Amino acid sequence: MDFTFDDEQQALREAVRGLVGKRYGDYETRRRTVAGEPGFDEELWQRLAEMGVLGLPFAEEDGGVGAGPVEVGIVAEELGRVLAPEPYVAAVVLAGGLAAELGTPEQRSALIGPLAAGETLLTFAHAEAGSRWQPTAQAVRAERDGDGWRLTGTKEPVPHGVRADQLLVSAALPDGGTGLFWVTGDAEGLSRTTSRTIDGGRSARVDLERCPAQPLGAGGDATAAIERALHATRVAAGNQAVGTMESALRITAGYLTSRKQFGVTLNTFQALTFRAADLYVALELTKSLVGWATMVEAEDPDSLADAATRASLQVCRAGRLIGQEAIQLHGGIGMTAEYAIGAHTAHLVALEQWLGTGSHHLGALAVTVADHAEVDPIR
Amino acid sequence: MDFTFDDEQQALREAVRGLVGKRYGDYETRRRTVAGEPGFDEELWQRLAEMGVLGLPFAEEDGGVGAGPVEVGIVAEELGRVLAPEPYVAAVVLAGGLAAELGTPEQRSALIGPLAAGETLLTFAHAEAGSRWQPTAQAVRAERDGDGWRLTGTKEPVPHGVRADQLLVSAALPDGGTGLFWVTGDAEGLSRTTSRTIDGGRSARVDLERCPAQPLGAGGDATAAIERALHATRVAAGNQAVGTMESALRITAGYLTSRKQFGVTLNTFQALTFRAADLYVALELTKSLVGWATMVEAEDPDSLADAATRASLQVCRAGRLIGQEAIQLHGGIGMTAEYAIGAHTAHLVALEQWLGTGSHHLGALAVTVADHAEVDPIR
Amino acid sequence: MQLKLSAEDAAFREELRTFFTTQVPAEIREAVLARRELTKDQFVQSQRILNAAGYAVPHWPVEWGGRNWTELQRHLWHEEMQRAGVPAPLAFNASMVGPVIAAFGSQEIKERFLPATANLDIWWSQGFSEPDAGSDLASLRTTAVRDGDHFVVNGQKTWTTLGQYGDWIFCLVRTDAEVRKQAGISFLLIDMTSPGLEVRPIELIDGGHEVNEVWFTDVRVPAENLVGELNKGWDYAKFLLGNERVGVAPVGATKRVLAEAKKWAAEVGQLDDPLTAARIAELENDLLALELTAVRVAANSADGKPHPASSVLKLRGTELQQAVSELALDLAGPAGLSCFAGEGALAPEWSRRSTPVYLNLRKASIYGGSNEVQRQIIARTILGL
Amino acid sequence: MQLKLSAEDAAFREELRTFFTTQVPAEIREAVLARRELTKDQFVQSQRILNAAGYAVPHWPVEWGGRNWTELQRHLWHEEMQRAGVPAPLAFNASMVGPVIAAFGSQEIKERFLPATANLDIWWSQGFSEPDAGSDLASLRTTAVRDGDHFVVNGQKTWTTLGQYGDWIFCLVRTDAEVRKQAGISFLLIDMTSPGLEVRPIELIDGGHEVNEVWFTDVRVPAENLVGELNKGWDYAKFLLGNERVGVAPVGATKRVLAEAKKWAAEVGQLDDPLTAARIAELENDLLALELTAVRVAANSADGKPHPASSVLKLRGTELQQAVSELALDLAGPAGLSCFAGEGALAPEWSRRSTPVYLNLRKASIYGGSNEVQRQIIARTILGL
Repeated sequence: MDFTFDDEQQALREAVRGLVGKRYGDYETRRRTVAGEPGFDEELWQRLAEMGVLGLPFAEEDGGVGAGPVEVGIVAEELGRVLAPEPYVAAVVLAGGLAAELGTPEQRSALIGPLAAGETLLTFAHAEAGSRWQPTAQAVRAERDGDGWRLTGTKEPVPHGVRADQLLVSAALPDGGTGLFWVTGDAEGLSRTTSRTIDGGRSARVDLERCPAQPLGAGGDATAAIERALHATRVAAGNQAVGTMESALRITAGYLTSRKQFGVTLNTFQALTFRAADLYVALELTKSLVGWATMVEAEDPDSLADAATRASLQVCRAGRLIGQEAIQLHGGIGMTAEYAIGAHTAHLVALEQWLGTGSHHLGALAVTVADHAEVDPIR
Repeated sequence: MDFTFDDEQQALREAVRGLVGKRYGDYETRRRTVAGEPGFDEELWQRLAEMGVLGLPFAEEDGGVGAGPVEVGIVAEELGRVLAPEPYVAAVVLAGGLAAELGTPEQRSALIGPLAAGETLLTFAHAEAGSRWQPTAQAVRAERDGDGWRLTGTKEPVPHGVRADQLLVSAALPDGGTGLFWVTGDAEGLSRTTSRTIDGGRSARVDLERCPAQPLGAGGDATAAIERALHATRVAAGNQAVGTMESALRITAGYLTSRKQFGVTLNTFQALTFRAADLYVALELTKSLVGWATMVEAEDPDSLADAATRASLQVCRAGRLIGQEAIQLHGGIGMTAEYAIGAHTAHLVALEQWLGTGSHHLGALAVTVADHAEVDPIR
Repeated sequence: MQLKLSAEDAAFREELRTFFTTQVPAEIREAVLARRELTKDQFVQSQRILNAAGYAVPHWPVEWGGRNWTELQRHLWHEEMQRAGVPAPLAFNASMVGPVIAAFGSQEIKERFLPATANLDIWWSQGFSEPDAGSDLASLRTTAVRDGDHFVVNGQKTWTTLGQYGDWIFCLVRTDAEVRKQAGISFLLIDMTSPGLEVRPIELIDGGHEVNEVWFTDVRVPAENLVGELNKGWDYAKFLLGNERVGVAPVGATKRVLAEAKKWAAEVGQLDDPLTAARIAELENDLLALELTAVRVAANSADGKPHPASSVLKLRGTELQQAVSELALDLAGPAGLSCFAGEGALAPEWSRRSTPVYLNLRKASIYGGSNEVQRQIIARTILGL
Repeated sequence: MQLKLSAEDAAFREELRTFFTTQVPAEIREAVLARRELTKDQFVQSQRILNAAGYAVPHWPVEWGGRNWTELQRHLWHEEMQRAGVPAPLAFNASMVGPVIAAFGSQEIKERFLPATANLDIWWSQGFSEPDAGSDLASLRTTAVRDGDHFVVNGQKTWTTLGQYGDWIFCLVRTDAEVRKQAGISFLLIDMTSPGLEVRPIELIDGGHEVNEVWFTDVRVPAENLVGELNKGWDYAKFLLGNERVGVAPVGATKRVLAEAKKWAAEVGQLDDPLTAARIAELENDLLALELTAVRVAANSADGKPHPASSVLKLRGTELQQAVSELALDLAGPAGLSCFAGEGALAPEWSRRSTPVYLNLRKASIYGGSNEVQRQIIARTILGL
């Protein structure tokens, strides 16, 4: 087992860090960007496409680069570090991953090439009222209409659901199971309303009223593929969260050494520095587990569900701790939108809301606890 | 609602504190006492009897004083404060309480008067291999033998089960239910082995082989009475634990202000004093909940089970926190048997083992959480 | 030791419960229960109803509207109010500047301000914290220089909660820069419509506008607006902050949210999840212990000075307030992403509110004496460390 | 980034697993798994088996028995050993005095001591802490005064773990009282049979005898027993303590106890209790994160110096070790009261051991650099605070 990155991976990290750091290194720019629509920087998105980053996980024949989860994780971590609001994980990893896995060659070439080129923004409309991260759909139903299909019902929340040019939509099939469909942004019967998430992201309510849709690939039950894609997304989002947490800790440590109270800098107060030390511990543990899950996804895909759940639990635990303590250690300034730290906390919350809280992941692990004698990470 | 003690209660506290403080104020005396048999000071036990303390909860016609849970709580807290090893709660509150509730007038006069006078030590033999604080018996079985009864099976652990002169023993009845029987210390078929508990107390394995026994009172299923008695015992033990925790915090704070490291006393280190502050918070919360449960037992006995469970959960949570942190804040010296602090931690552990851990009490509360809109302590 | 309320206190409690749930408009109480932000009018309307019935400032001196209640009665009043979703009388008025004026102000200042303060005819803002004076409040730098029969005030205050509604602001200002920092501070009342006074909003991380900066540029304040003696302001501030801590443990409100959270848990099918049930049970027990401690501490502070254990209430009260908001966040799950979607979203209001409320309540352990300050007080004052 | 072990490392791991589970007597490994205290003979027997196979001191220089393994291989060795219940080579020998002698000792001292140290022919004790020098080790007061070709040692050491078995003790002694406290310390090897040296047991709160006081009264120590240079002992101690921390995170042993605890939970009918299952699942995940961090850190410390993150391993490792012991305590329930009842009790051995082990492991966060010291190192060295 080896946690070190090779030179090419290192170069990728530096290229991405350079690009997004230049754009969002000044937090005020990030704040301005998320205040306007579509909530991210279209130009930066193009630059990421040019850099090949949007095509990383896809096969070359589909218009991608043929890299893997480790490279995706590097990109996600660097985006997380500066709270870049670009929908990389949602569009490329989740929606793109589903298109790549299930799509016919024609669908793949229609969706993935343009996605990788930054021409088409893709999203996966899946969550529904009352759903809690399960891989199935109930509220949106698919019905046959001649040779084609129509979807009816409401999806909410859908990441960047209004800006998206193309949507993949999960829907309950007439004979049971959950199918996956491609709905174009201009389809009849499709209406969409956007709103801000707590971290400045975008989420939509998507209403479908007998909306024409094309099954992805051969059609049929896609539950297992959806579940796999959600787990791969958790791994990528875990990398993104690591970047955010590392940044939060760096900012907090910097604040402790510069802010004065009672005539001395805050790092004079041992009760505060010890808590910062505990944050570092949490961060290191999270890096290890997320790194491992990323390698599991790359080399031992059968264990992806277990590894992604384990990494997510740790990410959620550390995210709460670091998110809460980073604000507390700042004091009042940590509560203000002008200052960067609170947005880190908010972003960690939004990631959990999207992909599952610690309680959710722990519940999943608890039911399997009697199935194994011990957890052995070494393969 | 009023948490203040009246003058008489205050006087009782001072009298008990004076007596046990004189005896165990020097920790070395306590250590010597628990090293020898029977593990407590028989002379002090007599002095407690003379003071009327052993008869506190019993009716005057049974040879008691006719006081209530508040007075019992005061005594228990003062015993806990100096880690007095005398089996007050086990003999007087638990075993005595059962005899008083279920016994016939003859049984009460045979058991309670001598118990209150310090002539007879009574214990309740109830726990069995594999039992986890439930009010029923399974391993020890009662069978009819002519007009009488015989008991067979093993009880373990039994508090002060070897020193006890008389035993109350729970046993599975032939027709179902759990009966409560009186077994004399010299009964045939009774054999007992003693051992030390972690806090210097005494616990026994009690084997019964067709051991003659007399039903307490009218006989029949005593499960409800046993459950009530266990809850009343939890309230008294909660008071005892409060005394122990208060003492642990006092000792720890004293150590922090006197022990020097790096040329300064330990209370110079904010990380340590803040943790001590958290212990104080836990202690104050526990005092409130235990005091309330004591009043509930006195004035609203129908709510005893709920109040005792709630108080126990808080006692266990605070006991773990204070017990662990008190040692940690001491450092190495806290690990030694010569120094008092570790014995406080050990005593808090032993109380949980006897009457239920936090996990146990939380489990009981969790199943009732949907039964009420809120918890309103004000009657 | 006495569990049961006296007949008198039981009747008192019942009377309050009836009043709060019938006399304060349901619309206001529902907004509180839904954890919405209240409008200024709702605050004012509610407080005037309370004041008319003698329920706005019961802890003030009797001649200014106080009721001479026992500490237990004050506790019952506070709890029943929160339980019913009645907004507490504005703390800046009822718990802060009012008691200071009543205790230290001249008869003239009392007559001028106390009735209007009790009735929320004047909305007070608090001008204590400054950018470089947070937990270390005494290092404040806003100055007030005597010029004839006025003070001329210059400087900046921050974290002024609801300052956008303020009519007047009570400020700590430096009136003597030559002495040790606590000794040169005075307590001054300033009309917020004065020329040179500017209120600027601060956006918080939950997207709300709840606090402000207040800038003073050569603001002229009549000298008679000084409360008490010149350079004694630090004593008055300590008196005030002591009061603040007692009121700050939001036991009843947190209990109410937890009771709501059980309904939410049932709604999303989580109430029979054993982990969720255990978490709720533990929170209920923690809140019970806190509530009982509040009663116990109230009873021990009859001389009007805060019991040192009131730091326990602030510290633990905010911890539990935050823990319950975290429970709500977890129950809301993915629906929390729709936090700013408004009524157009399918997600119910409670789940949309869960995200901003969770973030907003991070402030609870920072404002009004941070939890670090409370630990310091406990360690020093109570444990002698 | 590479998940899978290389074929070579996989074979290496398999070889170790086979060796440990077949060559070390089952009786010893069972005692470890049952969390019993081992006898001196069991320690010695096990270490000699390891040493004969080259598995006792693989991290030493090759000429003294080292194996030049990669850090990952060392990690696998350590984990497999703990997993099989093989007692780790005595830390005082293998991780403490051995590496110090190998790095700083003269050739003569190396030849004299290293082979016997590796083979546990000499049982070493550690003489660092003193009653007034705990976390503040440098303020130690035991003196060594030169007298001809001897040092004369006076003073007292404490917390000497297993000192009752010790043949020799390596000590930090003050050889120059005139300089700054870190500068006047030397590293001295002392034969424990020397006249004037006395070992007195300290009873611990779990009732066990694991640590000792060691008293020195005019103990004469040949000058050639000095390791390295006079007054450089503090440097050697820092070198040693750095090594100590790396070995101290007991990942494999804690995993093994947790795996046992699942069996115990099933035995007492608690494994299907959802709260217990969740608690175990969370501990498994915490341990997984720790184990992976150990691998990650091992790989980053190839220059032989401890990675600063090794403080993370010590801190978190002891927290989890204690948390698992607390789980066992809770699973044992009332049976834990029979802790000293021996085999005559009905309660199974694991439940009887649970109480003293829980109390005993309170030491884990105190000894070997307390968790407060580790937090200090992290805050200062890594975070720059």
